[in-house]
Amino acid sequence: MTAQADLEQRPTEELTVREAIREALREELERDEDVYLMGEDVGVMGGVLEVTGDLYEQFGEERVRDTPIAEAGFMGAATGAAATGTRPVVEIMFSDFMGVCMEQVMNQTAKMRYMFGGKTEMPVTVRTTEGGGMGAASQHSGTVHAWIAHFPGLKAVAPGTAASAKGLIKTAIRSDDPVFVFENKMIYEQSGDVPTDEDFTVPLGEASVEREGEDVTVVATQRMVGESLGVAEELAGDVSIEVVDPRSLYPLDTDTIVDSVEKTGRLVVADESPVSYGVHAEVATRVMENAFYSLDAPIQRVGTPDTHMPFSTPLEQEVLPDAEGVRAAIERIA
Amino acid sequence: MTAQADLEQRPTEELTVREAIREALREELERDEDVYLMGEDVGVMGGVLEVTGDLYEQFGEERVRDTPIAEAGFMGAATGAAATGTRPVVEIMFSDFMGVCMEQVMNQTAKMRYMFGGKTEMPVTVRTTEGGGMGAASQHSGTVHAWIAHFPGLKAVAPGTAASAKGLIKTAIRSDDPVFVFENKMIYEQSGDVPTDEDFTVPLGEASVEREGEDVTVVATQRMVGESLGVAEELAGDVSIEVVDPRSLYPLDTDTIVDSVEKTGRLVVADESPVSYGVHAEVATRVMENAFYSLDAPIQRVGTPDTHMPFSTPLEQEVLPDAEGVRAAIERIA
Amino acid sequence: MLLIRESEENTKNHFADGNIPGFVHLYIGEEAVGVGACAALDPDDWIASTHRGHGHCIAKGLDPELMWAELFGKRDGYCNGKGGSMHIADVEAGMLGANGIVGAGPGLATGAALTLDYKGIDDQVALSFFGDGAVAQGQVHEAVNLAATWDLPAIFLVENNQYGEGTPVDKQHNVENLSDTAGAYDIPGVTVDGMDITAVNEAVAEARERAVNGEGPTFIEADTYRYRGHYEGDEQVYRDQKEVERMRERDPIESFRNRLIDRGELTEEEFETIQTEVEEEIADAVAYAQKADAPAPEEAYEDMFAETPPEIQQFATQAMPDGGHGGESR
Amino acid sequence: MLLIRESEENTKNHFADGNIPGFVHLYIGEEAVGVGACAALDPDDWIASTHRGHGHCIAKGLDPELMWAELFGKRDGYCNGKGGSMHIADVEAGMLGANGIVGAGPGLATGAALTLDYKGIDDQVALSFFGDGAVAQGQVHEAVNLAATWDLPAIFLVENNQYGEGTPVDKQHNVENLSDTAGAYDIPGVTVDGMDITAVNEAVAEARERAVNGEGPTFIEADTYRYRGHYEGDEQVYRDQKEVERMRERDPIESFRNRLIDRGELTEEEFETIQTEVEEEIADAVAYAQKADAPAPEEAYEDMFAETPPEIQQFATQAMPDGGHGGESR
Ligand SMILES: Cc1ncc(C[n+]2csc(CCOP(=O)(O)OP(=O)(O)O)c2C)c(N)n1
Ligand SMILES: Cc1ncc(C[n+]2csc(CCOP(=O)(O)OP(=O)(O)O)c2C)c(N)n1
Ligand SMILES: [Mg+2]
Ligand SMILES: [Mg+2]
Repeated sequence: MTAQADLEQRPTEELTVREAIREALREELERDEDVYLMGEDVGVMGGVLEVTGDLYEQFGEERVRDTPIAEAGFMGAATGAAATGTRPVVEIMFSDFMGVCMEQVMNQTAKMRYMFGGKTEMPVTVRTTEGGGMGAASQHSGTVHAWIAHFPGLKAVAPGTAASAKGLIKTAIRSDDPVFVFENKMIYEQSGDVPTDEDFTVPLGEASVEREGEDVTVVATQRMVGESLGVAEELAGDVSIEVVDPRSLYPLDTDTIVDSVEKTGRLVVADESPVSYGVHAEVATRVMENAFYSLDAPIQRVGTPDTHMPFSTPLEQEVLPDAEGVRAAIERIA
Repeated sequence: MTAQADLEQRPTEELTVREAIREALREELERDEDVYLMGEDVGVMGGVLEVTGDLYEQFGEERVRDTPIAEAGFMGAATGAAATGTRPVVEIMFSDFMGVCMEQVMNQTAKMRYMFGGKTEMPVTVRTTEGGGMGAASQHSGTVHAWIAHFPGLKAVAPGTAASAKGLIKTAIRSDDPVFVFENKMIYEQSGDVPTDEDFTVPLGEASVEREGEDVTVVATQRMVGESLGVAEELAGDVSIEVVDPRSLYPLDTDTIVDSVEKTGRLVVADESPVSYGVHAEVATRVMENAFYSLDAPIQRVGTPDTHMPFSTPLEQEVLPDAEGVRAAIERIA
Repeated sequence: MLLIRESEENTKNHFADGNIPGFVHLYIGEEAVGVGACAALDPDDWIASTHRGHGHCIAKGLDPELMWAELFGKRDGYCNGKGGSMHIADVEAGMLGANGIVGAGPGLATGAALTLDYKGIDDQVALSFFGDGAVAQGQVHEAVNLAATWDLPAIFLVENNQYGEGTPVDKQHNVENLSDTAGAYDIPGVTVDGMDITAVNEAVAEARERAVNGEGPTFIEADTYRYRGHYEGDEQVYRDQKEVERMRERDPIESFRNRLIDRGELTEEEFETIQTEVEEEIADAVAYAQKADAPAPEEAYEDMFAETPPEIQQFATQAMPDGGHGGESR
Repeated sequence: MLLIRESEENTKNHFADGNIPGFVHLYIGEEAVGVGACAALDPDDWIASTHRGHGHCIAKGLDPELMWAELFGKRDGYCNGKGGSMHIADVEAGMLGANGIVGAGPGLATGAALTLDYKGIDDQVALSFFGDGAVAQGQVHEAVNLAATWDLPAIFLVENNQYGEGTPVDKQHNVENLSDTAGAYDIPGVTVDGMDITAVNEAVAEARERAVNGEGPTFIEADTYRYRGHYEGDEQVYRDQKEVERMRERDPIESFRNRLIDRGELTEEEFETIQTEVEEEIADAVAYAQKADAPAPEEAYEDMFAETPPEIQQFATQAMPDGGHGGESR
């Protein structure tokens, strides 16, 4: 069953990705008093990219907390708070700022449970925004999710649609493990059908088949999901394309991806990470490990060509992976 | 020509990896006044793992600088210093502490040249130590080189022998790009022939064939080079194993690896990174992209099984990749 | 100050018209800080700037034409169009870059000061601008501590414009004056009126004197105010526009002009002339920048490294000859 | 203090004998700080510790048997053998872990204080120990600033033992007293004699009082000294052993004992009895730990997550049944 078919069975409303995230936060804030939000300007301003919106008005400053500009401080505090009985949801305004708090993330949040022999919970959710496309240049356009997906002790999700954004964030908040949510900023305005049901969640580690096809599998994340669906539509009749959104990068749903490639024999991986040592390589390798003899052509990677995001629009458009890149990759193997 | 054959043509001396690194630093400090070392206890104490040794006595406190415990401060300073005309060589005592200065690394060191349109040099070398095996537990045993290899704007090397340690560090210091040197702490005591020639350097992006073979290629890094050579020796007669040490992770010498796999048709990648989204996947994917039709069996990964390093010896030995893991991987496909 | 004000007013309009992509943070209202500070520096001195860097660029003497070319993302811009508003830099001119990361400047300035110290250059200094919000960043503390402990010729200058984005300074810090921070490093800390160019200038001149004399860094807080939103487009729900109006009464340009006129050092006519010149200079810069060429798409693959790795060469080669979108697999 | 001293002397010997892997940082000489501080806390209060954490564990009332089991890497240890010396933790007992990262404790303690504040628990506090070296870490400043700005019930306690590894405190900082740091956050900062258990105890008691009264955090510096090298095996090239001898004359245990005896609150005999009890307790703990089981290799795959991902399940499944080495490919 495709993701779309699944959604059709539930009551839904049309929301943008931004609204879907905000509703997920609202529902979880309502559901559980231990949940609160923390971050720079998530409160009074409603978030720089307007994701938290009116939550401050609804829940007040204790539960929607504006912080000083101190990612290391509040990420450390969130970790300590999670270990002592609350469930903080942290916003790191841009994923590029994750470097400021990487010590806390890698050595505390990710390791405490293991180092303590499992004797602590670590219910922290970290939301952050990624990606190029708005001319924000190198320090506000990075895609760093491969780091988190690689680092032991952390879970990482990267929604491609409004529905999965809502479902994944709710799961993240309810999880007793640290979960990082990577929101591509260029899809905040993208709309989709989102279940209204407050118990709708998306399990971590479950990919979604966004479109069924026979000839080529495109595993796409975040903004690339929409770009790939567009290409699939354009090429329909010519090449039949299956679009799989892993949704969760760690754990990664190897089975769904492998099943698809076993059917199509061809794989394109489209993700905005810089290509070298990026998400593509892991997807490709798992497919090779599990469906080696089903592959009929070399796997194709579509990503950022190992550069930072440049400022100028023609330059940014050049390096930003998009539909054209996906189409070219498909054409090379289909 | 194997790496060993190459060395045999030069005057060499037998040095440990630790000594080789120290000699590389000594020679570069002697050669270029703009070069200096910075780090915690690299001076008076000679380095916690004794790598810098007597350099402080020889060069004094201006050129072998003990810093406060402030990785973000001195990494930022090194970046500013490199942009203004000096060539700092920074030691981050354990790679686990890289999180403290990840902001400087990712947003300043890695991006300044590009953001400035190429109008600055960035001659910073960062040395750090990685890996498990000494019971130092999760916060002093990490292997994070995949992060740096993935991140645009940074170069990353990870020597497996004393000779390449010396040659790579000298190249790193002479490079106008930021180069990270990942030293596995368990091989500091390992000896090898090292060229005495002060102009011996190892170019970035050149793999070394440490042993020639016909049946299986093992691409191994750091400590896994020695472990793999041991397995190759043990299995000699039975299976003929070619051991390739990429030495440099970014740039990565795709050609040498691909040539080897085209010959053997089989590949094991052995690297201490956590397996998921690790170095293995990139090596595997490049091979698949370039030698897809030469591969006779699925590529095998030997690495850390997505855990942190536990403290207790039996646990640490369980997760630490080693010769036994390499042998098992070879046996699965040979 | 006039040049900055004029340039920023133009930036505002061009951003509104969609000619400048990304984020733009204007310096309007804070001109006395950048100009007062840079006037106390030598041309060879280094500065490190912030996301709100246009004023620092002009104060440091950068060429408005090349600055505007960068704002428009043109090849001729200071950063070949790769940097844009938040990254304008001119290392030649001692300007180590605007910076999109809050608190990153002090580390870089400490590094420049380290170079000076290491090379025995004792007549130059390095100054870092940073915001009130940045004082909460640990890297600022690490850098100041390093500079203080090593007695480096550095100056740390906080532009306290009362807000970090939408959060007022008292929700970010517990101290009364941000210059109290200096106490943690046993270096002089002073708070000056950042709307008064002379006050800023004197404080920086004094700090520079100390620095070149080997007496180490100084921590200066300049109290100032931004008239515009945090970035262009900010709805400013966090403050009353009356507050802005009140602060405007202390406008650094107007008060300095009035003072000069009162003292007889400037006439209304002279001021008008300068104003006209400034308008022309910026109009010319904007015109220059508008006419300048956009970079070609393939230039995106340049400037990553001194020595380009084969990986990037390959991406560049594979980029479509029609200038289409790259990023495909090797 | 005696229990810590005795335990640490045993640690020293067992490390020398190769029974404890990894790094070991002893607390000998600094006992008055940990004990003085924890004695001023309630059992429900939180502490966050450092790489030199054994003393804090004992002072916080952790069980020496389980501590020793952890030092030996046994399954029964506080961390199931996964943590070792640098990570002993007992969240149940309010001990948020020794920490291998210099400066990480204050963030965690601030988080615990945030939980208290958030939940409206107004009779508990969170205290972080950290070293003089850690004061240079930006994350410490970020955490203290957060706690100060939010008036959290936190206590920041610097154990100034005069060195960060081999680097003396004056090469790490420019300030005279590390408690001057408090000025950057407008919170009380005090320096006390860390060799005097009473002085430490009083300072922490006062800080606790402030914290539970909603008056926010306090920054305390306790001047102390470590007798052993930074870690066991450290050759201590950076200091003269005479310095150690001089400091030993101010030994916190001896001076406290003498004071009690002088005051007639303790007799020599009573002291000997306590000493004997302590020796027995540690001997028992060591014996217990020696006898305890080592973890089975496959336990390495446990405790990574609340919900184990398929990736790790698969690694665990593929681990060789003979207990051999894992890490192979899926
Ligand atoms: C490390 C980091 N965190 C957050 C941001 C997002 N951000 C950009 S400007 C800003 C406010 C900065 O305030 P301040 O330092 O007072 O400078 P001002 O904007 O007032 O000039 C923030 C939070 C950033 N750029 N870098
Ligand atoms: C972020 C970080 N940097 C460096 C180290 C290595 N290191 C371990 S202990 C230590 C010295 C700490 O000094 P101090 O804070 O004074 O504590 P002490 O050892 O004196 O108790 C250093 C540098 C570390 N563990 N973490
Ligand atoms: Mg501000
Ligand atoms: Mg110390």
